[in-house]
Amino acid sequence: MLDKTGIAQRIAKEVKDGYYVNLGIGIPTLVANYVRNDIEVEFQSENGVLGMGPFPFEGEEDADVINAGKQTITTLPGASFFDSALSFSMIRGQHVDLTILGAMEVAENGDIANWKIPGKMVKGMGGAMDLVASAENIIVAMMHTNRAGESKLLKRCSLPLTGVACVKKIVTNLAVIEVTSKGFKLLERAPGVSVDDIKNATEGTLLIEGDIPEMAF
Amino acid sequence: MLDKTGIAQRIAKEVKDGYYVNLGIGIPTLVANYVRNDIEVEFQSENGVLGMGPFPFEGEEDADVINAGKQTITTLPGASFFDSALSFSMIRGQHVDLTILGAMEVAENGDIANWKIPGKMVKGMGGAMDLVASAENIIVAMMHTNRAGESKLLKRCSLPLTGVACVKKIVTNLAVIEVTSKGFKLLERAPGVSVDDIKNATEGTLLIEGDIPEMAF
Amino acid sequence: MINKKVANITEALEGVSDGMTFMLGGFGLSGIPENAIAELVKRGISGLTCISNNAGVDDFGLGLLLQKRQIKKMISSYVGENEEFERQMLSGELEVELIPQGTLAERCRAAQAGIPAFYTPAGYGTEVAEEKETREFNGKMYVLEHAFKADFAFVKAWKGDEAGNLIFKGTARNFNPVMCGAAKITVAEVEEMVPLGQLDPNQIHIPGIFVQRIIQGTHYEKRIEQRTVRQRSSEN
Amino acid sequence: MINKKVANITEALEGVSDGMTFMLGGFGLSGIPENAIAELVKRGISGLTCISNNAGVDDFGLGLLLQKRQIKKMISSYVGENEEFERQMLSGELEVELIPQGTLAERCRAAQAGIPAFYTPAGYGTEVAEEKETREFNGKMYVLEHAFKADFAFVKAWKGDEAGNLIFKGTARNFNPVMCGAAKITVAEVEEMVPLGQLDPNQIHIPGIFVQRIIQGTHYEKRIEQRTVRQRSSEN
Repeated sequence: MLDKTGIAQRIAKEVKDGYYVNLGIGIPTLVANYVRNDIEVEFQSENGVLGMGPFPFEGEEDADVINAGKQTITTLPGASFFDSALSFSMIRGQHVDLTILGAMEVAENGDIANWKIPGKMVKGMGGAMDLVASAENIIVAMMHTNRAGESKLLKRCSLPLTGVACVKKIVTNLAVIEVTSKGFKLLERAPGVSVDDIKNATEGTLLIEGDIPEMAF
Repeated sequence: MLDKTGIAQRIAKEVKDGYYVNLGIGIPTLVANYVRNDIEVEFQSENGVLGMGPFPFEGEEDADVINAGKQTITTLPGASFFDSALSFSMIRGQHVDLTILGAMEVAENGDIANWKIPGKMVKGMGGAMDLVASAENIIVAMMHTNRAGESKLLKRCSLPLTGVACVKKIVTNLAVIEVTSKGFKLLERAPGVSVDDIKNATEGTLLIEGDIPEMAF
Repeated sequence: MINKKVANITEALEGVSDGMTFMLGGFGLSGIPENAIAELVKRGISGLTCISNNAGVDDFGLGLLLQKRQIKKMISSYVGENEEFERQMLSGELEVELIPQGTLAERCRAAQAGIPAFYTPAGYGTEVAEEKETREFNGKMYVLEHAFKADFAFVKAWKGDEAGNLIFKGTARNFNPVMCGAAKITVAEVEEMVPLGQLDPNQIHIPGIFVQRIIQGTHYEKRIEQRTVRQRSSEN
Repeated sequence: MINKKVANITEALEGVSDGMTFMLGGFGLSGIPENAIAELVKRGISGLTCISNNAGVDDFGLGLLLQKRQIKKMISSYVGENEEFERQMLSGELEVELIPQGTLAERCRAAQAGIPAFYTPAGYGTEVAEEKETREFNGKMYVLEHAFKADFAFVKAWKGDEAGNLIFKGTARNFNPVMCGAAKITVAEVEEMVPLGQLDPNQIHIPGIFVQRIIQGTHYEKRIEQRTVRQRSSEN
């Protein structure tokens, strides 16, 4: 079974040379730490920066240089700042190659819910609705089950949707899953996790074809 | 009777303190020369400059600093350059206070035609359609009649329209005219021009109420 | 040049009153119009509708207006990090309209640009598209969204001049430029007011035509919401 | 950083072919992609649709492509100052779609921004709105306009770096920024290629994400269309 870092590490393998990538808050933010050094990738944050670098050294934080998670950041040579309209031109206009974000629920048709629990929690969708409605390549990073042990990979989402039929791939603590027209297709198992473990933790249709390899890092 | 310079001079009186003004090609461009020195006005050109100054001194022309008439210009302190989308945000968003442009024909309901003579001349509308569809304050600068001596102030335009019911005021070589819901209202006569002269040169409905004063400069 | 400079924040906010709709720049606490918010709190006007990407934190930014119950309705994309906000919203005291962040930006930009409405894919098939017109273009579904209407836009810039020209810094830029000229009156506060002619005309982010009033701001706190650092010993 | 630099104009134009639709920056002869146009003339590809505010003059800019009959259709706002253009248009050899300048800019920007369509007041009640959907918003009539679709955008900037970041100069900016990312492939040519990191991140007009290929341009003529000057003896 993977921890959050492990999920981030596995997703980092999906990041290809020449990609512009938008990372959501939480696990997705960690992905930046594990991208190979020999490829060129630029990270975009929807609050208005392209070419994000690592967190600043202590004492070098700048209140005017943050990411969408409101964390202080740095920029790399070649970076740029821009306004929110141009930022979403990048996103809506499909100039960003890969979007990695968290979710509360994903349905087997690719629907995603991650912004609202009616009557309980309403933080808002931020840029997530724009991202999932626009991106051609969306990977969800999340735990396979919620705190109550219930599956987050469902036949249909029960929570208000963020986007419809948009998720292409899911990486959880248990598995790598591709969203296909027939349901969740199991691609890889996490180390030490059996196909049955994944089956038990998946409410939606799980397609298992042939031997399912263990994730390699 | 006024010459082109005279028309420009008379229109300059319509330019008020604090106005952002867009000047069309031809007579309108001359207006800038006659605006009072004791008021603050900024000239916008739709190709992407606000705060235009006079033409450059010989030898100081810059191919990268022109107006919408493709003339070399200068800028004043406080000027700015911007792209065509933001330029038309200024125009369409009604941030420009006054638009002065030429016309081939104006109708008594405020319709204007100035971009095309079917089968003969098709230079295009440039920014004129955006300007007349957006501006709340449009003054037309033109000769009262065309080269053939025919009136350019008509009941209805015969040429393809640039905009509908948008012209507010017309300054010609003969008169200052306001466009009202009842037709062309004569406000002022050019020096040495009689009301009958104007009547004869106006095809559209001309409203004459009381004594018509001669223009003052 | 047309002079937009006003003497102080009192003059800058002349005309604000109960029940108005305001746009406020900023993302989180970065680039928020601190002086305008402080003055709004001081004046105690209420029943406000605020269009702002976020709602501040409990004791800073728009949180200060929420504490005093001056806000009737928030139009935002993300309102986490604020307990008082969540309490007022869940209890129904505060009306909240949550909309996608890109749609929020584009509805401001549409108001600035004289575009009454546009189509966006964001939110299609979700509750934010309920009761909205949807339409297919090139095989994909889109939602019709309208330009915002607001009485005042309060923005904060890094540098400005008396002509109202503005330059922003880093990610404190965010929604500030797209709100300029998107309301009837735009009030800009700047960290540094520079002499006319000092800003390079090529490098002005927002030309003064979009700004009605500009002031030299004071006492900027520029609070950091999530101070994240790395150790000097670490790689990189 | 993702490196967008290509060695020369031949490489920059790889993939262009007969019958394609191109966007070309520039206003009059200011800010036009001189190197790209020269290469298109050299390659002799034809049947082109060109989206460009103007059509050059007889012997420069897009006029060079017109002379060689490489253009099938022009989409522009203003095409005066070009006799060969007028001749081809009036004789029917050249297809011409004239659209309002602001609409031209916004249709490029819409393509860049993933907005499939928007409403504008420009052209309502005129022949440019014929067969287009019109609609009332707040008592005023608007026309529905769509994002452009193009294969290549050719733009010209002042400075750029290998990440594709661009800075424009003066009114040579015009349509260039709004065409970046508005076509499948955007090719930027720059007067000066600067080392990565030399451009201030605050001052970049177009981030490299909108640009697929960038080259150091050569032999810029930068012709002036209307050289207007004042006498040193005059007032002012």
